[in-house]
Amino acid sequence: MLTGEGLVQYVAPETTKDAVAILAKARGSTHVLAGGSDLLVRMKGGYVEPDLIVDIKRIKKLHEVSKVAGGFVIGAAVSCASMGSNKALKKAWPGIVEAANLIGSDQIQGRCTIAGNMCNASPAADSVPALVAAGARAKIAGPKGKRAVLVEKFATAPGKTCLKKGEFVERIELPKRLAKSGDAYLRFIPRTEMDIAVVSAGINLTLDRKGIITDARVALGAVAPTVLLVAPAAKAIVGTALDDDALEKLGAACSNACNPIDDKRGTVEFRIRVAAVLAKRAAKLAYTRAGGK
Amino acid sequence: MAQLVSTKINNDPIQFVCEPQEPLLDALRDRVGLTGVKEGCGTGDCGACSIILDGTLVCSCLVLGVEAEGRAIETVEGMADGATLHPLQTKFLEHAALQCGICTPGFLIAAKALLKNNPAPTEEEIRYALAGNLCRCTGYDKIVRAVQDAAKVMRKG
Amino acid sequence: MSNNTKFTGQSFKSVGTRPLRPDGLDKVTGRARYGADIQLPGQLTALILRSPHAHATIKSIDTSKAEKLKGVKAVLTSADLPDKNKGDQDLFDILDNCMARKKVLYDGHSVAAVAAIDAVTARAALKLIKVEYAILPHVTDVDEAVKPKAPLLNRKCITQGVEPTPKKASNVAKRTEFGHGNTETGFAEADFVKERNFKTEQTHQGYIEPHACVASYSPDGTAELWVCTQGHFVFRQQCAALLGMDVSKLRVTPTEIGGGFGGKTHVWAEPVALALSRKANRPVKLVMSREEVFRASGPTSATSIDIKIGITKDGTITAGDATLRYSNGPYVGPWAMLGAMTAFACYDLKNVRTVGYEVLVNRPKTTAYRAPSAPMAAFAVESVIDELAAEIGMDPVEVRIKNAAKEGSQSSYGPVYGPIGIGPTLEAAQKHPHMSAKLGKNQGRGMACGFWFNFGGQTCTDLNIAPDGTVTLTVGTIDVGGARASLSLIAAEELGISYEDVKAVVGDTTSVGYNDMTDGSRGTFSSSMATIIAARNAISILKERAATMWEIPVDKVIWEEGHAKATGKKHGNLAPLSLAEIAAEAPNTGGPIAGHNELVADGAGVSFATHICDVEVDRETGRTKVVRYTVIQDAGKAVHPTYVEGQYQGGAAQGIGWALNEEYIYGDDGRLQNPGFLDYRIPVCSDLPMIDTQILEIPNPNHPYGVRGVGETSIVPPLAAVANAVSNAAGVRMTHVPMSAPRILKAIDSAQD
Amino acid sequence: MAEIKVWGGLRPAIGGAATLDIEASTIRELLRKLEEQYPDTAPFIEAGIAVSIDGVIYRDSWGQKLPSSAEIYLLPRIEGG
Repeated sequence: MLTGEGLVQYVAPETTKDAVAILAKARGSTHVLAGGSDLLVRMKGGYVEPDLIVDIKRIKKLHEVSKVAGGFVIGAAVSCASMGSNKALKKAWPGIVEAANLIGSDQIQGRCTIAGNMCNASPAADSVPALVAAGARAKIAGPKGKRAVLVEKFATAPGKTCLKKGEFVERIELPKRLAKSGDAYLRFIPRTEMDIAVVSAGINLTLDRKGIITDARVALGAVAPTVLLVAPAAKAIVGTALDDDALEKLGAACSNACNPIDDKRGTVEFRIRVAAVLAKRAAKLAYTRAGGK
Repeated sequence: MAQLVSTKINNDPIQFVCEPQEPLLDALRDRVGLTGVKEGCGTGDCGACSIILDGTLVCSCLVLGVEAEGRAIETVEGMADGATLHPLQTKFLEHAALQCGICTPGFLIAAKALLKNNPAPTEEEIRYALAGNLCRCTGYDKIVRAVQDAAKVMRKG
Repeated sequence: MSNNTKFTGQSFKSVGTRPLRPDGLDKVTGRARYGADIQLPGQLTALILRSPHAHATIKSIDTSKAEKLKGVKAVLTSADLPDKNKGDQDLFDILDNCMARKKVLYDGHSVAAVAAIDAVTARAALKLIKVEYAILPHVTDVDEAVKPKAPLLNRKCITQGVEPTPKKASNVAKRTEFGHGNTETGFAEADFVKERNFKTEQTHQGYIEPHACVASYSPDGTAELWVCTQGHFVFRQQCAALLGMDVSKLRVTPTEIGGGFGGKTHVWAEPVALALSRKANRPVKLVMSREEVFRASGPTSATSIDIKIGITKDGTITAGDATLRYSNGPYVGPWAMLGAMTAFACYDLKNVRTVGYEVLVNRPKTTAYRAPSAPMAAFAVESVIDELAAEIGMDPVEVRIKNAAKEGSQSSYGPVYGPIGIGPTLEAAQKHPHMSAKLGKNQGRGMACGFWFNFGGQTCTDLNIAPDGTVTLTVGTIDVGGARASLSLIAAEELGISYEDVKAVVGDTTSVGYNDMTDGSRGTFSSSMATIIAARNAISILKERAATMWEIPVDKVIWEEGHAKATGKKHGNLAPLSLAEIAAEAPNTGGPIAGHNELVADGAGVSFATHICDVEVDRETGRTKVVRYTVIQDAGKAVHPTYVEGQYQGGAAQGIGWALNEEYIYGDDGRLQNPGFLDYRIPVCSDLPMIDTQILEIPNPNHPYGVRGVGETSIVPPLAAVANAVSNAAGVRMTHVPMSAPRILKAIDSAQD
Repeated sequence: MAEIKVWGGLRPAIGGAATLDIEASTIRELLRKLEEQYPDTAPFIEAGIAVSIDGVIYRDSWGQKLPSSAEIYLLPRIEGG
């Protein structure tokens, strides 16, 4: 074949070490395959023409969800469907699991992963605002060893990540779950299923015994080039029992933080406005989940 | 470089050769000859190419053929037991849950996966479980009814 | 099912029952063969290179590098498909759409094609074709395109239908007008007059099976084509004409069709596949990708419609006026005309005028989509009628009943109506429990009516009786919705045998005479007429054979319940002969027994429907959910009621998608932004409720069993029914379809200002 | 025979009138005489004219008889989907 397309290589290493070695040596267009639900779509459209595909699903360790020191570790090859069937994870982080389970159909759920969702670096990725709100970290393996990056720092621009040559995401780490905490993720899509978020909000919060919010993280999706962590929005509800006034301030802070574009999925005006609506609704849900009344 | 892939398809040992970038959908249709697996979009949005891969419902257009090495695949061609149709197939016929029929293999496979995990789904659960399968002819009404009826029959064993 | 008028006096044994469809088993087991499932030995894979520009002159195409690529067997440009039909504008437009000549006219317009040993090679070859374009200004919006300074698609386009003939070219290809009476007088008599502009966005039929064909052209000048199509005879004519072939030398075999809805009524890529096969001297398979389907096939018009309706306090519509601008893509079609004809067709109006403008824009060629053009016009008219009903404080159903057309009314498009079903569907809606069910918070109810013509056309059918008494029915109309089952029922009915003893097949172009395509809801209507006559012809032969067997005069033989019976004192004691017994004796009574018929099945009955819809609107996000939906439609006679319901439900679902989410979105660059099922959002299963149906039977006097077409009308009312429901829920009139969340929020805001 | 009504779009081709006076016993004769008397109607006939006889639309049956008392209406030939 004169095209080079016939020379595409596929490898499925069985250890992280092998994967890193292959990636470090690779030349040309190299792509890590986890769930494949983004990569194969881009290949079909001709936007990506890989010379090398590195399938990390044969690395056994990456299929595990484990509980470590109060937190959770989710391997990069764990499908969103299997996250949904993990009861402990769902109990601790219902918002993250719901967000993961919103990605695509049951068919997609059987394949897609939150690590892949994050690596795709789309501002509209469903699981990312929930992960950012949770304070999750990505554990990256590379030729120089391992490093951890907060999820909000992982994507640098639409389609761009902080991954360096030879690196790949091995797992996602969720922090220790404190008592009286809750999280929630909501998105707006035109249909009931099968859509990309037009705008979305993820909120994680912790209450004291009286139901006052002591800590909160608010993240918005699809309103800026990358998922936003909105500190002023968190500030608006910390120290409150999520009264109407706090909710209004939360909504306003969210709308203020938005820097969206008009595109086929929504307008600037719509996104700014509905970001506030979703943030308020997600906050109420998270508050209830944290045991607030 | 083309690779040899060994799989179990509908309980038969099947080997095929495919290019690394080739979707499993193309391999099943063009290399194995299982054209009951349909392509409506090639991007995971229509579900016509649904198969069950090692027990998990997936779109075969979003799986590489080479990934199927050592794995078990179920397609619509393997649903009936000889001349005896699967209850879902029977109920799709009885309820006229198909018109043009291009989406039917995908719906049958997705419904089979659903009923395996949830033998008594509500109407809403059926609708959400089948949301990854597009049908443009029926308005879904008769499909949902067929799945409800099949579930009833299957529960009775 | 209810039968509101007395029927033709016939009682049926098979017609009206609900047996399993003959193609069903193959479809649930994966055996059914669709366009892309055909494989021929030595087959090549073809791909088409498409324009990335909305409007550009093709300065040059260099295919030399692609031709040299190993594994490439043919590269094609418009030079390989020269215009063989000089002067036939329709054929030229189809040819130019299949392969652009001097200019590309829309994003996705095909400019070259390759056939290679596999898809990988074909894709590589496409990249090696160098096309030099000179980009021209473009226009995609229908209202922008009619402005005097809009970029011109065709410098020779002089508006037809205008006196005197305009001297300047424009994007308005044609003007048409319908109506009667005097609208000025009518508006003067009105107590209330409402005037509004409505817009609808372009939608696609959205069939799940992309266009696919396999072409095999022999050096002896004959060729075969396997293709998913709504009309293989039409495809044969068009392909033969475009390739300069003798029609009889092209055999077209229709595969199962994975949906069409009007989008598979004319050729898109089939002539290209044939020309590639001719050039490569190998069979060629050409399958469009989903992206190609959206960019370069199918869509219906985007529209802008001005409506003015006058009404008296007591609810009499005094006049209706509509100006309809429909986008046609780059080539003129009948789309605004159909909108103009159907807009007011539900009503008995003294004064009515509709004017349609066919507008050329840089979008793909507009094609028929289920009751083409009627849904948009109904959206506009039914919305204003709802508003006027509210204004005079009258129930919306009551207003419509008061103005509904009936037998003897002059239709808004001209002729008087025979017996029709608009009144009965409205009365059924009024009585329907849905109409009086309680609504929840943020919910609204809407209802609307719709009309479609239906038509017949050329039809040819063969009915062959096998030696064992079973029957093969060969029809030439493509089965898109269960027609094989319905036609088998009809053959069984006429012959007096059981449904299981009839096998209906769709014959290829060599096995039965010419048939028009399955469109205009004509498949079951026309082929059933031909089937009935063919069966009656076979019966007269069966009677002759029985007479021969009995050695009695044929006029003493009658046909009853599948048997020849001898009559009269002399022969009445002869035991009846079954069809099977007569068939078994055929070799000795004159040979094979068959019935045949060819006809023009004119006289299709017009069809009406009334839909009721409940929605819930989230006032904070603009999100709409359809919570209940009911379809009431006149079928004439429902041959297979389950498949009639299926047509009603499917049409309603397509209409709901159109009303809420489906639209072509173009960027400023004139390129289609959403050519995929992810962002071209057809309804998914969880978007819809069950769709209730009620079949009325107001028999069509021009069909032996009273059959009308049923396939199309069901898509006409939903845009309006959903819009009326949303408007009632949101408290503001919606005038732009689809009613996406941003549009609904904006409307709610502007109402509060 | 009764007057023949025509749709708005055809009127410019017959001098603006809404009705025609043509003696014809079949659709074929009617369309032949229409073209003879009004040459501007030729492109319309080529594109397809349907004839409604008492509300029943005939698109192709040119042999159809035109009863003297019938309402005759000329329409463009239409397409479906």
